[in-house]
Amino acid sequence: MIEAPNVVVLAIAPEISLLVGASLVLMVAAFLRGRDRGIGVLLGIAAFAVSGGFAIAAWGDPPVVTVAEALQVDQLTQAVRILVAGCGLLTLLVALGWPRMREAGAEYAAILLFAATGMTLIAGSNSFLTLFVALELFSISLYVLCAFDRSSKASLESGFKYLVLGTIGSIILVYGAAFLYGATGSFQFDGVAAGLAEAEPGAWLVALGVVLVLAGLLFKIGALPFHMWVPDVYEGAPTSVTGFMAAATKIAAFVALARVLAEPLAPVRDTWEPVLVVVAVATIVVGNVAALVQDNVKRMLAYSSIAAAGFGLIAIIVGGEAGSRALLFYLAAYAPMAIGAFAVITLHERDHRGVTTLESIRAWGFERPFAGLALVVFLLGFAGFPLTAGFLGKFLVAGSAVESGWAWLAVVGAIGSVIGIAYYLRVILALYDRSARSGVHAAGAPGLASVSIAIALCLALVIAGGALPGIGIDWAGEAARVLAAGR
Amino acid sequence: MITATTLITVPLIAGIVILIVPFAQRLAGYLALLVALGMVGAVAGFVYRFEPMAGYQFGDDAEWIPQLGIRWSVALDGVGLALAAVTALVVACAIGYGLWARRDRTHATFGLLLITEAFLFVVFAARDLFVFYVGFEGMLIPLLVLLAVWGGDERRKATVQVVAYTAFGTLLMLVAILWLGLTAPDGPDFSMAAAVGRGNDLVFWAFALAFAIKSPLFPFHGWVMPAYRQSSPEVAAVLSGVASKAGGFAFLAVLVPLFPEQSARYAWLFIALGLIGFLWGALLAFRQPDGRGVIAYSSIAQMSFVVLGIFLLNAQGSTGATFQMVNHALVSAALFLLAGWLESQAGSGDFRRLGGLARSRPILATVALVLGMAALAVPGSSVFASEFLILLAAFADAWWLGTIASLGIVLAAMYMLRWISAVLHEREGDLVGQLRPPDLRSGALLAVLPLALALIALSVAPAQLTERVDPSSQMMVAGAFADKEAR
Amino acid sequence: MTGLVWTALALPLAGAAVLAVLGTRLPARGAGWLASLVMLVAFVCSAIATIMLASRPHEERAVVETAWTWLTAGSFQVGLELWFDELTAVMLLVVTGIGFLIHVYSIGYMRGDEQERRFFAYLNLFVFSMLLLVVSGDLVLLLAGWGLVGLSSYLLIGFWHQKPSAIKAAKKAFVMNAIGDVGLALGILLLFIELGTTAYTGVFAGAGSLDSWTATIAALLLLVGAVAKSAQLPLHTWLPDAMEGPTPVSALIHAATMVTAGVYLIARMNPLFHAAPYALETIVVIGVLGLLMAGAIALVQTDIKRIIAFSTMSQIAYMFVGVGLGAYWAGIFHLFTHAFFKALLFMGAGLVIHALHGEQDVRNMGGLRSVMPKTYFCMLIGALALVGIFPLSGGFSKDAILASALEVGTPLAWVAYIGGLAGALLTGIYTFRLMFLVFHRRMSPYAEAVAPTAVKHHGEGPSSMLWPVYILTLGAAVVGLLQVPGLTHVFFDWLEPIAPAGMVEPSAAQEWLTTLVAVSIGVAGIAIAGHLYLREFDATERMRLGRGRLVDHALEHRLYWDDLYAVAFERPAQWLAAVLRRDVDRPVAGWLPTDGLGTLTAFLGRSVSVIENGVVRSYALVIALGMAGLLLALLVRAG
Amino acid sequence: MSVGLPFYLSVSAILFAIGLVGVLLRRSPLTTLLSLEVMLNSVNLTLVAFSRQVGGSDGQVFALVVMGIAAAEVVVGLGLVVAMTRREMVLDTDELRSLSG
Repeated sequence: MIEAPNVVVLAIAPEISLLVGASLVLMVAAFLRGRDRGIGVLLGIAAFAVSGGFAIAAWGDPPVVTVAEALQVDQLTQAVRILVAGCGLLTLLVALGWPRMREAGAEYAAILLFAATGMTLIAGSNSFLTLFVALELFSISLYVLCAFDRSSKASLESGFKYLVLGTIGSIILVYGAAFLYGATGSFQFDGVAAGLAEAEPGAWLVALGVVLVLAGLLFKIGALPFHMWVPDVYEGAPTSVTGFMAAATKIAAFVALARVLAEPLAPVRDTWEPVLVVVAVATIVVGNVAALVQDNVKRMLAYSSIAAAGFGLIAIIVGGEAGSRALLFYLAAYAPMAIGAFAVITLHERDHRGVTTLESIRAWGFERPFAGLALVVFLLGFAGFPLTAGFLGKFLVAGSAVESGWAWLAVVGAIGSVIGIAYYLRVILALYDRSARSGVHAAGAPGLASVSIAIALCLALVIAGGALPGIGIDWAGEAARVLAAGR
Repeated sequence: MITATTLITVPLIAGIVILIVPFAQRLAGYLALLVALGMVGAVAGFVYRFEPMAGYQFGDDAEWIPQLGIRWSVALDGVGLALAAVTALVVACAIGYGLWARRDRTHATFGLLLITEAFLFVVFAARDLFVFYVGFEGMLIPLLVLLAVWGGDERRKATVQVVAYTAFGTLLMLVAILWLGLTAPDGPDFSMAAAVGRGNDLVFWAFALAFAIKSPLFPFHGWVMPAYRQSSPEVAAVLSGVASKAGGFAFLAVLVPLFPEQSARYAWLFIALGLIGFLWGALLAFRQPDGRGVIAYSSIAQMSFVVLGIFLLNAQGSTGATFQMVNHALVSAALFLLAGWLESQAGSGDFRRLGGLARSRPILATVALVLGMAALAVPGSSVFASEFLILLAAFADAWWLGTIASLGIVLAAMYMLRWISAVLHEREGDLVGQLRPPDLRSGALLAVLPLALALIALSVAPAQLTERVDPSSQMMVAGAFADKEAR
Repeated sequence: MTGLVWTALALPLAGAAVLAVLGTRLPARGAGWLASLVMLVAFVCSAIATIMLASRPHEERAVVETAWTWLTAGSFQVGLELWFDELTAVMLLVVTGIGFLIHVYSIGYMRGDEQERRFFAYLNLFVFSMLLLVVSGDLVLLLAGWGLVGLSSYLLIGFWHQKPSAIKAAKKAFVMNAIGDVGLALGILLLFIELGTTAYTGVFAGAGSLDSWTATIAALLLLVGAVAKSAQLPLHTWLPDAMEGPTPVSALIHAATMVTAGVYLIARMNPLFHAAPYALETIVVIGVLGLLMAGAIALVQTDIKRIIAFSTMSQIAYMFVGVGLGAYWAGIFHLFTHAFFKALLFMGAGLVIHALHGEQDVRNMGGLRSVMPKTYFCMLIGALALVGIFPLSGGFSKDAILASALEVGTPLAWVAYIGGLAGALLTGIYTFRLMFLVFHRRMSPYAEAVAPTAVKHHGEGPSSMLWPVYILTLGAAVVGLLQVPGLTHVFFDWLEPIAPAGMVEPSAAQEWLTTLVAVSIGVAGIAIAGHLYLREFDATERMRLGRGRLVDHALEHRLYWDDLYAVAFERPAQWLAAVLRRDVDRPVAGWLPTDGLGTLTAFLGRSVSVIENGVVRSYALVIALGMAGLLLALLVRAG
Repeated sequence: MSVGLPFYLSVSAILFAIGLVGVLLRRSPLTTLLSLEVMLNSVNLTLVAFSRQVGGSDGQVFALVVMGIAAAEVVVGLGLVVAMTRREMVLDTDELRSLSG
């Protein structure tokens, strides 16, 4: 007699809506074949909205472990669901401004929905199996999305590179999971934790497993020394996808890392903590320093996102309630800034019909005051400038570090931010370079309204997160309690 | 009811609106001027309603980020009000000058100036460390953009220097603020009141460094020359006139009250630096080749003198320092506007190419003389009154201190006389002969005149200011003074 | 009564403001008349106020009134305080009275100058500053007036600002006075710290309670201010250069009023100086040295105004001796008479310069007696008064000072007495050297070419210039009669209350004796001058005093004070500033090597991104190496 | 001779190394994909070996899942290679360097 796995359907309603949405989009695309006129994308937006709606409605519900104990649906999962749905929604709005969406919008939307499903699942995974499957779900979707612009060699190149390197990352992760399985006899997080608690310290299987799992996850968040793919992929991928990766992938991967460290790997903190400290410092330094010399704005933002990952790692190291809350807020704050910044770059690419570099962006801020100002706000947010969500994020992270005796890490982060100000300023200065003439102005291209809406939404979120962050901090705090309790 | 919050929000919102909404260029300028004048009116109302003995007034205190113990806590005492008042005046004059000079991209210039004003008000009114940081850091970016976009030929380098010095200082201060706020005994509390006396030496130095750079105090003045020389006149006026006062104000209103023990212990160091800077700046001003150089180094000298006055930790020192800041704000703002006017009309600020401008330009001669005489603290002027107070405080502290400091006053006479005669007197410079600059009239005159008139008014009855400031400034140094006495 | 004084104080300020604001909208001629009218009203106010003061009983003659609080901080408080007593009244009358005459004189003197309005604005501003100085009842306020007279002096010396020499002189005067201001300020600070107040009432009351060291230091610091303002040793070098200003300015500021402020200060602060005997002795020493030195230098000067300037310095040194000996009344009396005859001499010199189209070198004059008889007569009266010939004013006052030295009788007083008499000899020589060179002997070619035609066309000067000279001539002749030894006591009686500790008063016999000796010496001096300079000689010839080249050289170079200051202060300061600017400031302030840091971070950034070579295989290698590194690190830790 | 866990693990490690070296050395995209498959299979071997050691079927299930995912990955990878060929890009991973720095 086979026992049917226990599935609480309502608890996984957000994922179901994403998947149903994806299927619907694909069907519509199949039936309407070329006459889709954005219906697919609109459906995708609706799917994200419904998914996010379910998650919001379920906010505060007691945690559930479901789908044969593969998933934990708790506040943390809900938070990621909401965030990812928001990111997806905004990304689709931005993507509408991309000419290629007229022919392939439905496919784009469907793959994006799949990727988002993977991201929400990874946040709720309760075993390494789920973790791996979810990771691959969104990774493979992203490989496709990166290469989505088949007309662009850069896009194809970035997709291929991401595929090769990402697969190596996944293999490392799963290899590590295998070793942990060997050491503890379980893939379930609680089982691993129990096994590790009993394992003799310094056992090589454990060490191997921990390092490999860590490496696999660090790869996804783009931390040193596994960051190599980030600049190339961010640069080559279609800009809306880059924004989505910078925002949503980071959220999913960081939450997965945090959960893995807080639940299965909590007993071996001594093993991974020094590793993470070194990685965090190196990531902050290298990310910031390398960003300083970039002329391609997307590439510069890629390096800056590496640096941001390093900053997030500080919060991971600090851990506990304060650290986790800071991490979640930081990620949530980062998302609208990243999507918004890349949305502005989408606009500029259209205006300029080419790559966004410090050269091509000259004086563009005067042509498009709103977009220019929005970019300035997003960049200031990245830099951690007061009254932006990014500042509060950094404030919370540094605060948690200072509070729990990691003040020197906060100082490292602060120094990194000084360098950060320098390269963000380079962009701002180019944007408002009076000595240059922008000259390019492609007014009124279709789909731009949706981009502007997306930018406005991001702007509102960034400012609200900086000026009135109370609700956000509360939410982050509630979600973070899951991680803090995992100890 | 007009409160400190109104004072902050009105220019902030107005600045953003002017920045974004595509008004006609002139309209944007006049709107900005109107708002700036409105702020002058509002501050004048405060001055009228101010009760010197009643401590902090016109305040607001509301929950902002309760999770972190951060409150929107703003209020003005005598010291803050004095500086807020002079800020309103200087910004209005700077905008007026910009209007006259027909600065291009009016929206951005004046919008950013108003935003700067708002953040300056935040600094002067903050009763919460977080709020204070927001203002302190917040004013930096608009000023940087103004410098970087509308600056002179070497604006890029100047911007980098300003960023390198100031950003570094403020970010370390942020870490210190975090420490103070998060380690409060009854949960996180960022109010200044809760931070009194809790800081250790490290935190003290982090604050002190940030303020020393901003002031600028010797030897942290490396960024001053490039910034003051490359900025457009109205920005230089705001930068040296009021933005630098944020540093001096912070010494008096934040550092000394919050760290009474350390302030008393290390007062000797600040006194020494102040003294050296006072003489240093004066000596260097004496050899500068152009007007901006003289004003810049005299600013360094004056602000060093202010710091000296503050760290004498007695009533005359602190009141004198506040008064001196007000005076210097008026003087240096007016001188920078005048220097800018000269450069625009005569093509250069180089002393070798100017001269003889007094001839048939009676208004220019009169205004320049009044300002020059105020700057060199001719007895009877308001600058004299404030310097006398600081000198009195220094003399009371140690007779030799007062005696050495008095040397700087003689030097001030020397460099200001050099400036006056190099511009107004002696033989006509070649540029004056070629370009035949007109007399100081209309817009430019209206921009400079209020500052000069304010100086004259303060000379007639300086007690009108000191009576309002004195109780507050005494309160600020009371703790440190007691500590010093006990030592 | 105080209302009148306030009015007298406010009027010149208002006049200056009106002239400054209206500027060129005012007719050029109107400015002078407006300014003069203001001065006349101020004088009338002062005079009435003085009469009202005189009608009061003695003990009610010091009137204090506060208009508003000027400055406060902590326990420190300064009021805009008026102090009106006998001494103030004298100063008020001198400043407004002589000031009025010089204003009128200036109308003629400045005619045709395109910047006439500015001149009168400055002149009125000066009068306001000077009045503020004398009526203030608080040391800080006095310092304000002190500084403002320095400012107006600067403005007026540099009035012809196209002339680099004028601007240089103006700056020099300002800086030297700024040094004095600082000294005065430090003295005031010390007094405040010791006494807790800077108001005269408090200072006078507390001065006696100061210990003698504090009192001496405070008094010496005040003396620094007095010395600088009054162009006494060693801060005197600005005065001769100040002659670059228009002549009325020299008459008003650098003869009659401002330069005597130091004497006023000492007299005013007599309770403090009384508590500081060493300071008083210092004043006497400075005075004696100064009067001899200035007199000697005056012997060889060739610029008519500079001769008078050194004479001024010398006469003020007499006043210093007077106040230093405790004969405050005598010092002020000499101040009073000096104001008349020195202003007269300057104005006469102004007439001469006017007639010679701006020529100031006495070698280019000569024989003007016949061309300008009125001027000659007036200046002769002035010169005789200066030398102290009985019964002209200067004699009474100077002899009062010297007689006081007799009365005091200490060794220092004897030195002062003898020095003063020697000074009288010098005074006789240089004064009449001036008179003889300018008015007697044969006309120089230049004078011959210019003067007769000029006078023929314009007369000796417009009546606005001549009438003030006549009035001053009258004054210089008669004001000494206020205090004739044994006969009239007006001045002494009037001023007696200002010194609570009493003043030195010589007996009539001492005075008459001194007068006898001094007049003889003065006449001897005139005779020597006549012997030396009445004979004809070539104008290009160097005007030697004696045979010693060294002495000549030294005197012509004013005993090298300027060179000393240049070597000791000016050049080192310039050098220091230059070195700081060129070599030191950058390394000190640029401790944050932004360029270097920028290059460094850029270099690091490039090196870091070098491994981002785009080749997937190398990326994989880095990942593999990174993993291996992590494993190795763990193994090392574990092992 | 009994073949124990260490043997399986060693073989799997060798396989992993072979795959890695393949990725590091070969420049053909197809071979790179192939090498990745080898690495994945080394992981599978480890999983199965541990599964036997630990008991239960979790590890074997995981291995099956890995195979499925590997298949998906290869599909995407090959699709990319086809697309690149269509764009007439040189099929040499070292030539994919337009994105660098």
